[in-house]
Amino acid sequence: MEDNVILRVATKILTPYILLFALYVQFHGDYGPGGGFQAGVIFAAGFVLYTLIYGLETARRVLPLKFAALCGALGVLIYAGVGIATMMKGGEFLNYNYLDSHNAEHGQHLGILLVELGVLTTVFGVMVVIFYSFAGRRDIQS
Amino acid sequence: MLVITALIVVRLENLFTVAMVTGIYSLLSAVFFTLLDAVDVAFTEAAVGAGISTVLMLGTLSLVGHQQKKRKTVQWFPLTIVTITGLLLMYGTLDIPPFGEGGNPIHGHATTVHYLEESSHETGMPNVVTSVLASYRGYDTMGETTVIFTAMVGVLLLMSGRKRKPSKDVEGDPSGR
Amino acid sequence: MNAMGLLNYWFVIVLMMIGFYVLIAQGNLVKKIVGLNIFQTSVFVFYISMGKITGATAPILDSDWSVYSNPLPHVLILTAIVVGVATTALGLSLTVRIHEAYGSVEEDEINEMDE
Amino acid sequence: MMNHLPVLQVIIPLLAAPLCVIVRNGQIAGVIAVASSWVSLWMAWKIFQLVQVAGTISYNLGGWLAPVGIEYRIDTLAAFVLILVTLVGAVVTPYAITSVKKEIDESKESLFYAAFLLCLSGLLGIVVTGDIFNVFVFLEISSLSAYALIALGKDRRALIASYQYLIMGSVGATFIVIGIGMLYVMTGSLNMADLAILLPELPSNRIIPVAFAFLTIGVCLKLALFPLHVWLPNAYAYAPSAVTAFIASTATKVAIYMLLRICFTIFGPDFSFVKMQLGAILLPLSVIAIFSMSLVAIFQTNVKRMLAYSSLAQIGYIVLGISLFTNTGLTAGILHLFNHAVIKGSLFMALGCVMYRLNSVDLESMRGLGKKMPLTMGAFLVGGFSLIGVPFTAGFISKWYLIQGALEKGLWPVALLVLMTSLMAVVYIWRVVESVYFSEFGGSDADEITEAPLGLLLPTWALAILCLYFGINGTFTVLAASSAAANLMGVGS
Amino acid sequence: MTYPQILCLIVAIPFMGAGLILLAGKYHNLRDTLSLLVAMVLCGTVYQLIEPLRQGNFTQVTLLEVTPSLSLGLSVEPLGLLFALVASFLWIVTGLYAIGYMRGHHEKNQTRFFACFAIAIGGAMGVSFSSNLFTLFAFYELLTLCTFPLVTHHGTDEAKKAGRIYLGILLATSVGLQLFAIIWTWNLAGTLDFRPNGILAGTASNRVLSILIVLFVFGVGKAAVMPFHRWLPAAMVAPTPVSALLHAVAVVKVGVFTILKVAIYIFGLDTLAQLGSTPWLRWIVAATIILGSLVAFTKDNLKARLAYSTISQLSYIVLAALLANEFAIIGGGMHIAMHAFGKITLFFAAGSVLVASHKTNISDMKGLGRRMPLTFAAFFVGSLSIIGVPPAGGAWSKWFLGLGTIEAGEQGLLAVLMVSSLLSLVYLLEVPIRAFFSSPEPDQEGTGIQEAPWPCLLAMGISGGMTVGLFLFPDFLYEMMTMVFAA
Repeated sequence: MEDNVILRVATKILTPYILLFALYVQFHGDYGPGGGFQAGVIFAAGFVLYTLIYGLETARRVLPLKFAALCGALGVLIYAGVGIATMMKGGEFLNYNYLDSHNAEHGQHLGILLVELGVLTTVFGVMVVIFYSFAGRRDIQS
Repeated sequence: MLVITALIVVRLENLFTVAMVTGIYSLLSAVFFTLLDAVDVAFTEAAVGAGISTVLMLGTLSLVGHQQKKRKTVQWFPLTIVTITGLLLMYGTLDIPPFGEGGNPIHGHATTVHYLEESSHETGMPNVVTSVLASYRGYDTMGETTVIFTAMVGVLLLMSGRKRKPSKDVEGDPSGR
Repeated sequence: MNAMGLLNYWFVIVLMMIGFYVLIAQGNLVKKIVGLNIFQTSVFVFYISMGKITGATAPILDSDWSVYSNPLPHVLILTAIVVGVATTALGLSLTVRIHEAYGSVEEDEINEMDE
Repeated sequence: MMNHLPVLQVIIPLLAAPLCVIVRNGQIAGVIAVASSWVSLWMAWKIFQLVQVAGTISYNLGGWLAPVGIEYRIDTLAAFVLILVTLVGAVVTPYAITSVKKEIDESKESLFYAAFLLCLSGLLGIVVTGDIFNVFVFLEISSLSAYALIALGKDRRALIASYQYLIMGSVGATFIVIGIGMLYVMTGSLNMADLAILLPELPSNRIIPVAFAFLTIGVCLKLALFPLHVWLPNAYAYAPSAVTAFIASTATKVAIYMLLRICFTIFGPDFSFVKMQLGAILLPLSVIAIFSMSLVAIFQTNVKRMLAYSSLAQIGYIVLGISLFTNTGLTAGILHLFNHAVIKGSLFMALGCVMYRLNSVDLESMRGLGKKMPLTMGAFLVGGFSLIGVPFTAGFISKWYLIQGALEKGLWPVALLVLMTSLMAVVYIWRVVESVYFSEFGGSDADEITEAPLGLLLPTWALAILCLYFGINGTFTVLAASSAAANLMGVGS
Repeated sequence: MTYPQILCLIVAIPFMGAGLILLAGKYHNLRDTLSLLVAMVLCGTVYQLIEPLRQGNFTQVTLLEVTPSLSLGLSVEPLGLLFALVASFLWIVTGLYAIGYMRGHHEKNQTRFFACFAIAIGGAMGVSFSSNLFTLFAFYELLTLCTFPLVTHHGTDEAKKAGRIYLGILLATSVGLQLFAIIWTWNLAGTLDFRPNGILAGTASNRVLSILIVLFVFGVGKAAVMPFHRWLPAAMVAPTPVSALLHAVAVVKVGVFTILKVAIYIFGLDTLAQLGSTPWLRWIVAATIILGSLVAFTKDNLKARLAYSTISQLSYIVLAALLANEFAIIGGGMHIAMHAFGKITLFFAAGSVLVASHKTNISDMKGLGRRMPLTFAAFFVGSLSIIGVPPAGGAWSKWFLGLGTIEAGEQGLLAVLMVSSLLSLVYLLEVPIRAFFSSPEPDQEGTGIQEAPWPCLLAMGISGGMTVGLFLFPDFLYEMMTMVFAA
């Protein structure tokens, strides 16, 4: 597939839109279906497509495995970090009301946004790592 | 429809086809979810069940081969267990609250009422699923994120690094099991 | 209505049991995971079914609607789906490793090798 | 920060896990793991003290009152199990630092610690939570990491063992989910305390018993009660040493804790034991488990496998105590839950030391090891005696209470069986002792075998000493167990 | 030093001694001296307890509480003190003997031997001063475990096999029956303390208590009531000092001592006498007395013969407990001491023969008495005590036992005692008679067999002398035993 010009071009055009759609899913989650998890999957799917067309080598240059794994870990840290932050501010763990000392609803908004970001980061990182691992196994095997 | 697809999965021996049919199964259930008003779930099932799982399945098959060994068609012991379990479930569902009625306990419970009535001003989110997911039960979602992360750690532990020589009894008991 | 609803649940149960059967009866390690997937997905359908209210809409608040299906099962199932895919990923990577170590993914062959 | 202890208990190891992945250095990750597990132990101790003073602690996550939000609820039993899990964690992590170097690729060390910490925090999460679906989530965290950890064993059979465990574990988890769903559909609640109030109010129906059955079977799969135990022996036998020590002493124990929660807290003792007659089902099963698994253990030549079968028998003892459904029986069950974890921990860690030097834990290859590795085998001896139930070891006290419980119910054949199977434990432990102490060393590389390094010995002995300590001064464990038991029994009445 | 402290010290001394012996392991002379010294210190300390007890001081010490209901406690009572005195005194004698024997016989692992020996004595001390059944059981098991290395001392396959039988029977009976009985007792009485007149009276039906006493009698495997007697002959593979002290004194006496204690302080004599199972239990025990004697007859190996003689003699004491009256108990308690001194003398003699001539079979000992006159003289004295004729101590205990049977109205059992005495007369006296009066086999002429090393002879002299001494001055024993009922 790596030699097919049409696919390569199409992928090049499509990838940004897929990523953009992922972001839409992420931020539209408040109003419609969607959220961090779905966005993360789509984000990863975009990347998987890229990998399929351009090959594992190229993809890993763009996004090294280490970095993807880092994303996976970082997301959990972000999520739990929000919880720690609310605790620091005097609320219970993950009580977003305390994130904004004036307006509880703002706090909720911010909190949900942040944790969804955490989910997105983790899911994206994990999906890419898993995909890399399966795709890369053949090289290791031979 | 779903039942037919599931049965196909049981019968098929070419695992590639199985993987694809499983994907279809996921998509069908996603449709079903939409019919049942669970749009978020449908979205996720489509992305995960039909997408990620299928890709993983195909990836695995390309590594391990895709033809299943032919074997005895029906195995009675598992079938008995399955039948008993199924009958038990059916027995239980005889008393389940009627499908689709608003007066069922789960809809009347304080939790649901709270979510539907208070969430808009407590969290400011019109999508109740999101507000429940991220705020009311945000801790579950953190757990969920951790589960995914755990899967990553597990897959990395298993799949990275050099391949080990297939060897039996590097150590352990020579008598086997 | 009640009979129809019950039928709905029973279909789900049949699905579950098909998955369960594949899971415990099949000797192919990949197919077992497929069975697990079917099993779990049917459980998801079971959950979502109980959240449904006839004539209601998805729980996205909107001034046009007053009856919404129960959001809580949806949330639970979102989590469960994620758990499911995590299990699948781990199970499949184990399968790959088993194939590398034994050269087979058929349970009986593997057991023979370890006898 | 003190009022946040319940959540910090789970969050600290959970946060430490991604940190381990980020640092990517095995050494630093090891230090993180040790530090966080020690902090966990300290917190568990603080929580225990708090519960002693203030009674059941409740913590509302996200600030949402239960049942709207998720609630953490810690009573005496939970605090006691917390201590157990964190104690084993705190001992095994330093042990892992040395043992992992030998058994696992250097590049994977940090990931190993991450998985280990995830397993720890998953188990802790199950214990503290008061929300039944949250149980499932944390159950999966601990299970998934356990599958991965077990698969790291050097023998290729570890992979199969892990796969088997994964399948059985997932079936168990799915059964639990089905059970939760049925409870939810009848009540609309996921909060355990709320369920406990709502369930008795329901009119008599057929779905709640079915839900009960599914939850119980699911949990019994996890706790490896006969005949749902087939995954366990291989998993324990082929996992890396540190993993076996940790999982053997905690995972099944937490599953038993879940069983207690389901039977006593959610459904209430009246429903579980009077209406559903759970005792009548668990009692024969546990008796069969105790007897048959002890018998199988006698014929094992791989000592790790032998101990795995012995674990199955010991799980039988614990369940037996629970099934008696009396204060004493329950005390005995909870007590043995704690003591057995300490005992098996020390035994498996001692075997890990042997593995470290010999690369084998075969009865044949351990001949004459008593002279070569006196400290290691000393710890093994202490653990072994405790397993048998020699006086002044932890095992004696729990068996004492167990037999008391059986006698109180007039089940003297059961009491006798417990003693008889103790004798079977004598036989299998004695096989090791005889091979180790009263045989000549058989290996060829006699000079190379020396005492295990201090990094392994210290943690091993820490648990071995605890085996003795809780046998000599059982006041702490007995009081904690009996107050937890009284707490559980009192819920329904 | 206060009274409770002395009590704790007594149990601690042997263990500390074991530690010292291990430390001094490399220096053989120092080690052996230490072993003797510790034994003397112990005996001296136990002696200190006599006066306070006479003044009625029954202080109890709780060492630690294992759980709120189980505690490790020590206390002094006359029977226990009597046993402790015998055991600790004989430790000195045996220690002396063992030095001669182990060196003369060039045994391996002597340090392990002496250390385990000391621990075993510690176990015996613990049993004799235990204030409740739990403590007793704990030390009882300790004794079982720490004597295992002594039994398998030679490390041969035969020794290991014997060790397995030893451990198997003792553990199986103690865990399977005795512990069960103990827990049941706790379940009924709510306590395990030894109390005058017992704790079980009126707690359960006659039938339950009847079962309980059966459990105790057979559960105390160390008392070697048939059919759980096999371990005792098996243990004879051990070096002779082990057989002497442990299998004639400490281990087996711990067994019968336990039964006496259970009878007196757990059941209470009155309760015990009324139980439905007591009469036929007496006859089972009587059967052991006779059968043990008969089997002893058939054994040509001297140690094996002594072992079966021990089995028979132990049942005297068990019988005393089951007769459950004052005379019988006095006789039983005295027999602990009398049989101990007599039997240890016999074992010493047997060991001396082995060291000096490497002979184990009685048929080979023809004429040996001319070369080893002291040894066989001692054997003769010991035999008299076992048979129960003056001027040896055994006469007194048998006298009281006989009174006990009459008191209980069991004249048949009196006959059993008589027959058994006659039997022992024959099988024991055969040995010195052969040694002194048969002419030696021709090939033994001039092999240069001499008396055993002097420590052996000295030890034998002391124990033989004490056997006679106890006949002349039995007052102390009698005083102790009557104090049991004074309390």
